[in-house]
Amino acid sequence: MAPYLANYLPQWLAYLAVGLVQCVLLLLIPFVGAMFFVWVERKVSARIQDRLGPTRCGGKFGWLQLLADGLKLITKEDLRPKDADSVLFLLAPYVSFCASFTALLALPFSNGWVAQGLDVGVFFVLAVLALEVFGVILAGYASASKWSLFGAMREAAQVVSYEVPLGLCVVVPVLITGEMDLVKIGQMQQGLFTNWLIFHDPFIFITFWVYFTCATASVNRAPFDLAEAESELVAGFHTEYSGFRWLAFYMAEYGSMFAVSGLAAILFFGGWNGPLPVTQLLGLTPEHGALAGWFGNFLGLLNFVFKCVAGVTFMIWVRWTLPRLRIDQVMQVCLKYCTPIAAVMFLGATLWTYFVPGGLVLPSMYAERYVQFSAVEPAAQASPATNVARPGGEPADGHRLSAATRLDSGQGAR
Amino acid sequence: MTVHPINWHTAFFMLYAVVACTFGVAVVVSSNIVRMALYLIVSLGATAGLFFLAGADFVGAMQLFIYVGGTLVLLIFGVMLTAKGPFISMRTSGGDWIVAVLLSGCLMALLVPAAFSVASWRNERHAAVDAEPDDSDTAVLAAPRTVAAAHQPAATEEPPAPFIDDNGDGIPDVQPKTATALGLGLLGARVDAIDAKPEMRPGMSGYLLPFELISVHLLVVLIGAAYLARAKRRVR
Amino acid sequence: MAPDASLPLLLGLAWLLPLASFALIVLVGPKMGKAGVLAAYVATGAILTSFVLSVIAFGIWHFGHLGYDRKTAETHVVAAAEDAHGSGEHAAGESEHAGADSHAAHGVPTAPPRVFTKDWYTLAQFGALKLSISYYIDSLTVLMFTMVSLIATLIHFYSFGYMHEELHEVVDHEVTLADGHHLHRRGRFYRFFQYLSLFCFSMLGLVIAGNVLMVFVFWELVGICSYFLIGFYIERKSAQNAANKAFIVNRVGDFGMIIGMMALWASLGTFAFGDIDGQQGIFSSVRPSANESQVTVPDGMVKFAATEHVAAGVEATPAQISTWRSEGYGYWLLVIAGVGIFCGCVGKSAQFPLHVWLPDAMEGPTPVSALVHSATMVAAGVYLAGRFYPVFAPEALLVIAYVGAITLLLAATIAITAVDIKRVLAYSTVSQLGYMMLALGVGGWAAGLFHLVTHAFFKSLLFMCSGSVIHAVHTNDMRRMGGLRHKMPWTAYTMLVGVLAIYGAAIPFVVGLSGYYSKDSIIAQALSFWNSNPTHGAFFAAAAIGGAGITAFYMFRLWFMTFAGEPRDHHAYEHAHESPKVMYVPLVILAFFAVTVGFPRLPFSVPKLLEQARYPGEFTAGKLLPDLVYPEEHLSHLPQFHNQAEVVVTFVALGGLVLAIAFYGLRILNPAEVKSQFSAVYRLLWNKWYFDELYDAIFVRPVLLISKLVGNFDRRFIDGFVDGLARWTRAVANFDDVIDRYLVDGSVNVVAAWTYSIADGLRGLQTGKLRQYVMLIVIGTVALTLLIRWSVAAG
Amino acid sequence: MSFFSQPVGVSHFLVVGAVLFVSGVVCMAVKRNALGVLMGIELVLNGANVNFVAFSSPFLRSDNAYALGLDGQLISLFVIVLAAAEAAVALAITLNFYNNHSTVDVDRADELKG
Repeated sequence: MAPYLANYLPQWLAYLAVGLVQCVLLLLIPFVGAMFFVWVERKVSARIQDRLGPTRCGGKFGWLQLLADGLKLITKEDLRPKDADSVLFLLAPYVSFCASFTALLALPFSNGWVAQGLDVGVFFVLAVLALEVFGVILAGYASASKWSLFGAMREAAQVVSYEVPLGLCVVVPVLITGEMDLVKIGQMQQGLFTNWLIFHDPFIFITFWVYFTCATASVNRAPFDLAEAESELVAGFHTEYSGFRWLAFYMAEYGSMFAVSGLAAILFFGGWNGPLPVTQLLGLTPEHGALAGWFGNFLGLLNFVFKCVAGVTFMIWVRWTLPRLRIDQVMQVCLKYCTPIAAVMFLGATLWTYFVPGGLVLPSMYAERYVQFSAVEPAAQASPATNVARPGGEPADGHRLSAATRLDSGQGAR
Repeated sequence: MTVHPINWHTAFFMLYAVVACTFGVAVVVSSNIVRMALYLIVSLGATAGLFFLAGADFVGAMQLFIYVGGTLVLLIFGVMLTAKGPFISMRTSGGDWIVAVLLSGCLMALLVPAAFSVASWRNERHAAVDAEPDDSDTAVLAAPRTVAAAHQPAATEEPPAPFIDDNGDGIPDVQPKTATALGLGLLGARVDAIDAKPEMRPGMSGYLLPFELISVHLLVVLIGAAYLARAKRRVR
Repeated sequence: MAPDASLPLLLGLAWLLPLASFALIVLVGPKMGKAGVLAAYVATGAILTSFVLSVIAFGIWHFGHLGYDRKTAETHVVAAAEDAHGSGEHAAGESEHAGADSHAAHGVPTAPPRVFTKDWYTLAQFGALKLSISYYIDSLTVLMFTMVSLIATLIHFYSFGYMHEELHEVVDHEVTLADGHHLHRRGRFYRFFQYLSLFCFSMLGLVIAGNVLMVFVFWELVGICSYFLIGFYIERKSAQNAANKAFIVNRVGDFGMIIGMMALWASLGTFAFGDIDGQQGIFSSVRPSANESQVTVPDGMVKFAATEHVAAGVEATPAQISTWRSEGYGYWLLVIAGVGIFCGCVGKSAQFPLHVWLPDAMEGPTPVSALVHSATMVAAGVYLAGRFYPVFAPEALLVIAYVGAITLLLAATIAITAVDIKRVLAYSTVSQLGYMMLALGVGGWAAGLFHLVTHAFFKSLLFMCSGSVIHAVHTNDMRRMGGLRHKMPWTAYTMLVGVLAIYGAAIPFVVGLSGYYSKDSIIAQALSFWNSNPTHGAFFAAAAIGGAGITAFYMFRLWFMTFAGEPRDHHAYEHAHESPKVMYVPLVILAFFAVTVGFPRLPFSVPKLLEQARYPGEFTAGKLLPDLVYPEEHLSHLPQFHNQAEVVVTFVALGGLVLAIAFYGLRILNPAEVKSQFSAVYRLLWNKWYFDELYDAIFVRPVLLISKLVGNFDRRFIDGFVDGLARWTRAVANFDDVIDRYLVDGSVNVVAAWTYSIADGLRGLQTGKLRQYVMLIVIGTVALTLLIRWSVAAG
Repeated sequence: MSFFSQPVGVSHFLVVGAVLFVSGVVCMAVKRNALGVLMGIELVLNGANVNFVAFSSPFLRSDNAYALGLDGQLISLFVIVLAAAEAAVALAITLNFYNNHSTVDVDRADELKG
């Protein structure tokens, strides 16, 4: 998009504009998403508890409640404890928010609709999501309150521990597809829903459930919400927070819930691909024109968002169904159950792909494939990482191909 | 003197470099251990950005994931466990500071000139670009060669073309992706050098053994750390 | 299960059970009940089980060979009945004969095998040398197993009663300590049974062994058991001496045995008796079936002897070998091998000239004497000679015969004058062993082994009776006994049965006790031998017949002195009492066997069994003594020898009996008068032909003298030299000491002081401050970099 | 402006690496808090990593034929992993030290002084 715009605008402005648009679009997710999910949570919890939930505010289903909540929070007084470490106290919510927001950067919402496509997308999302815990820890420390400190410490222990099985689970789809690029992983699951990775083999099916458990724990949701256990720790790490800062934490939480659900959707449930290849059948692909491609992608976006929302709703459902675990039980679930199961699933998936036809590729074969791949499809190697910084227009296709071929020979000469 | 368009690569490098260095120094200057940790995170994160810029996207992500994510969470963990009033800041005497800064100044004075001592490290292609603004990639290599030239193979009939740079900004148009190559390198197959030399064939120059060694080392270290840090039961 | 699988299993188990018992008692013996009383139950249980297993094996063997054997036997019995001399005696003799024939007919495919032999376990194989645990089971093995385990079981029971003193604190009245008191020690009840178990294991192992090496190992094991048991009362000087004597004298014999083994192995390359897994054993090498199982010098021995005729690296051709064989090469080696093996038998079976240890071995407890020194271990020598029979060349057999005959007479004469009841029996044992050797030596293989079996029963009976007597009167001296039959009738009359058995009591040609049959067949064989070898035969026949008479005399002398007449020592007589049931019941059982074991008409009589084990083939004339011709053993059943033997032996024995009655029963003749009249002879006999003195003079004293001389030399010259050397060394060392202390130590100390002071100075650098170390590293880095840059620039 | 228009080279990265390295060294030298020392170590390792990545990069030098290539990145990966391991052990040691001495002052850890 940016190179296209650069034909009409100064290059830097083009990039800036595109970047801004993308950021704004993504920001919708934590902002609007948080409000929407708060409302969903209230309604769902109410239904689960045989109540009605918010009904007064705004006509049907009390949908204006979320705006009212937001308004209330923004207008609240911004309190700060006297003994707090002021800089860190102020900084902490934004650290969390940034982390959860940055994770969305690498998440493809539809085929190619990704703010920043990354070669190592899966890895990046996991890495950035893990940074969210910094905000929590800083908040807990800076609040100068023992409840906050306890909550932060619990959170730190929990998140760090759960990153191990989470990483192991994520590796399984990566192992099967041989890709870390989320876009490519999504593309590979095109077609009937049987192409979805979760139906690839029994091991990955189990892996998904482990992944979801760990993801729930790593985004600090019930039944693993020890960091904000109201019954013991007042409100945990955000005891001392109010107003917009508190809202930032909240948005970070729902943002990361969305992110892990999105990751689950891409890694296990076909990403933006529906259960039936409707877009392909209808010819809504870029080959049939830009508009058709755009429309197909939009359908994909809806698909993807639906899957994410379903995931988040599932988490909400779990929260209002299961009681909270004790901290030792939390650690036990992670270290004694999730990690071994994930490890076994990893092994099992490895063996499955190795022994079932069309399975894992040996390193040497992989190497050959790599060379062929780089010779035939050089364009696919163009890392979008440099798009931002690249001035000038997009070169002609032929030129690019030849250049890429030469790149290959140049590497060979080295 | 013509006004050159901003080289965005350089600009982002400057941004990341300044952030990394500033916060690196801030780690030294700060006396609050938690702040230090925060600064360190920022510094390391900026370094990860530098890695992305240098084309090492996998290493960058790794830096974020393990270094920033893992190492520093552990660090903060430690901070929390020992964060009691008197230990948060421990002043060092002024003399120590002076000696340390003097000596490290010496070290710096050694390292910085050394960094610029090799001409080919400076990537000064823009000189050529200046001379011939509409240059193509063949002229890029007219840059002066110093030490490296001596080691160049005698028959230099075909100068190596490291990457394609059509607009002469020092940024390649096509970047090879590194994750697969790195992964294969760890498995013992060096695809980046697959047809360069016979001895670089898979299994000859890969990093499988170091990879396994590191894995075992990591396991041992984790067990050892768990043992060291375990809660000791008091013997009654 | 087929006999070839079941027999090794049963007998192997029977063999190993005592070992298990031994191991158990060794480990937990003292803790087994009060004073280890349970050890007796363990040991007895083990040997009883062995006996049961042996009996089962016996049954399997017997029924396995039954149809075959009985059929041929019956035809012969019928033939014998039609014979003019068709009496029962003859039928018995003919059945022996039939057994021999049946063996000749062994080529019949339905015939059960004569022998089972195989490796149980190969311990090691060094080239051709294979060390293995193997078994060699034929009817002799089965018979010996049954006999040994039966007697051992009875003696175990007997020992319950006999050794009960050892259950508590023992006061040994024969040992006086320096302070004048008698020795007090703890009871060693369990240890006695521990030794008995080990002995049973060793003896059974010796019997079942399938190769010479294994025989040798168990040979030594029974030797060491004998040593332990003789020295059971180790605190007694006499017991120590006797144990040492037995062991050392046996060593002499074993030396010969090792020579024999080496001769066999070096030339044949194998230790195994039979053919195992296609590898030719010793027997089939010496008595190849190709040569109608006659004694043949094996190829190996011929080659061994004719080494100088063979060029290096060239194999001798079969033609060459047969030429050399006909020239007599290797025959000497065969004789030496046989005589060497027999040397071991001489030692173990107390044959002249190594007979001196057995009477002294009576220092052990009486059950030991009964089991070890009459029935089993000493019989092992005869057993081995019988087992090795196929290997003996005629010349070697002649040596055996001479040794046996001399021993027989020598021991019998000494027994006449002995007054210690156990020593009389010991000399009697030596004499009877001589009988057996004589029988083997004159070609009576079955006769010798037959006597071995019968003798085992009646001699163990006699010994146990004597033990019962000793138990009652607490003395061995027959001069202090007399009239005991009133006090202990069970003992007296069972002993009388034993005496009659050894005497060979019988109604000639009708029926007799076991000793009668066996002695009879020996004398018949001696007569047969005399017939074919007039040169040597006369002496052997005379020895055999004379020995029978002397035996009768001294055995009845013993019985009369002990049980008949008036009590000579009233104190001992008053104290005497019948032994407990556990002691005299075994006596009764043994007495039963002493009477019946020799009956030849039983379907599984000992002679028939022995005939099943006989190695096929016939004797040839000696090569070195060409006129030495051995008669076939079944020829001794010819009436001309057999009837003669029966008559002669009956009368000679009767003469001995009459003489004994005259001297000791009716007291018509006074022994004291005879003693003074033949005082020279009496002294000679009383002093056991001066053998101990002879050996003392020939061996012991010279050895002591030489050792004293050597000791003096050692003390004077060698010690002096060494002392001088030591003094000189000390002087040098003193000098060295000075140098060491001032020069070496001084320099070292100076270096150490330097090091210390430098280290002391450098210690300040080790502040333990981490941050300083970091700074030092930085300084080092900067300095090093500058140095390199500077030197590069300079260079 | 010309400064921003020039492409960066290995040297620039090396300077950043040097700054981080020297910061780390100073940090190790002046911090009395054991955790501070640890952070210094992290900085030092990170500085070294910057150098490795810079040398491995194919874009940063004119004589690209002599770039380290992937080896540099692989080594920096190993450095990262080892740094994590080292941090784990160092933290464990620090905790132990704290348990025994109730402080994390490295100046108090001088029991082995000469």
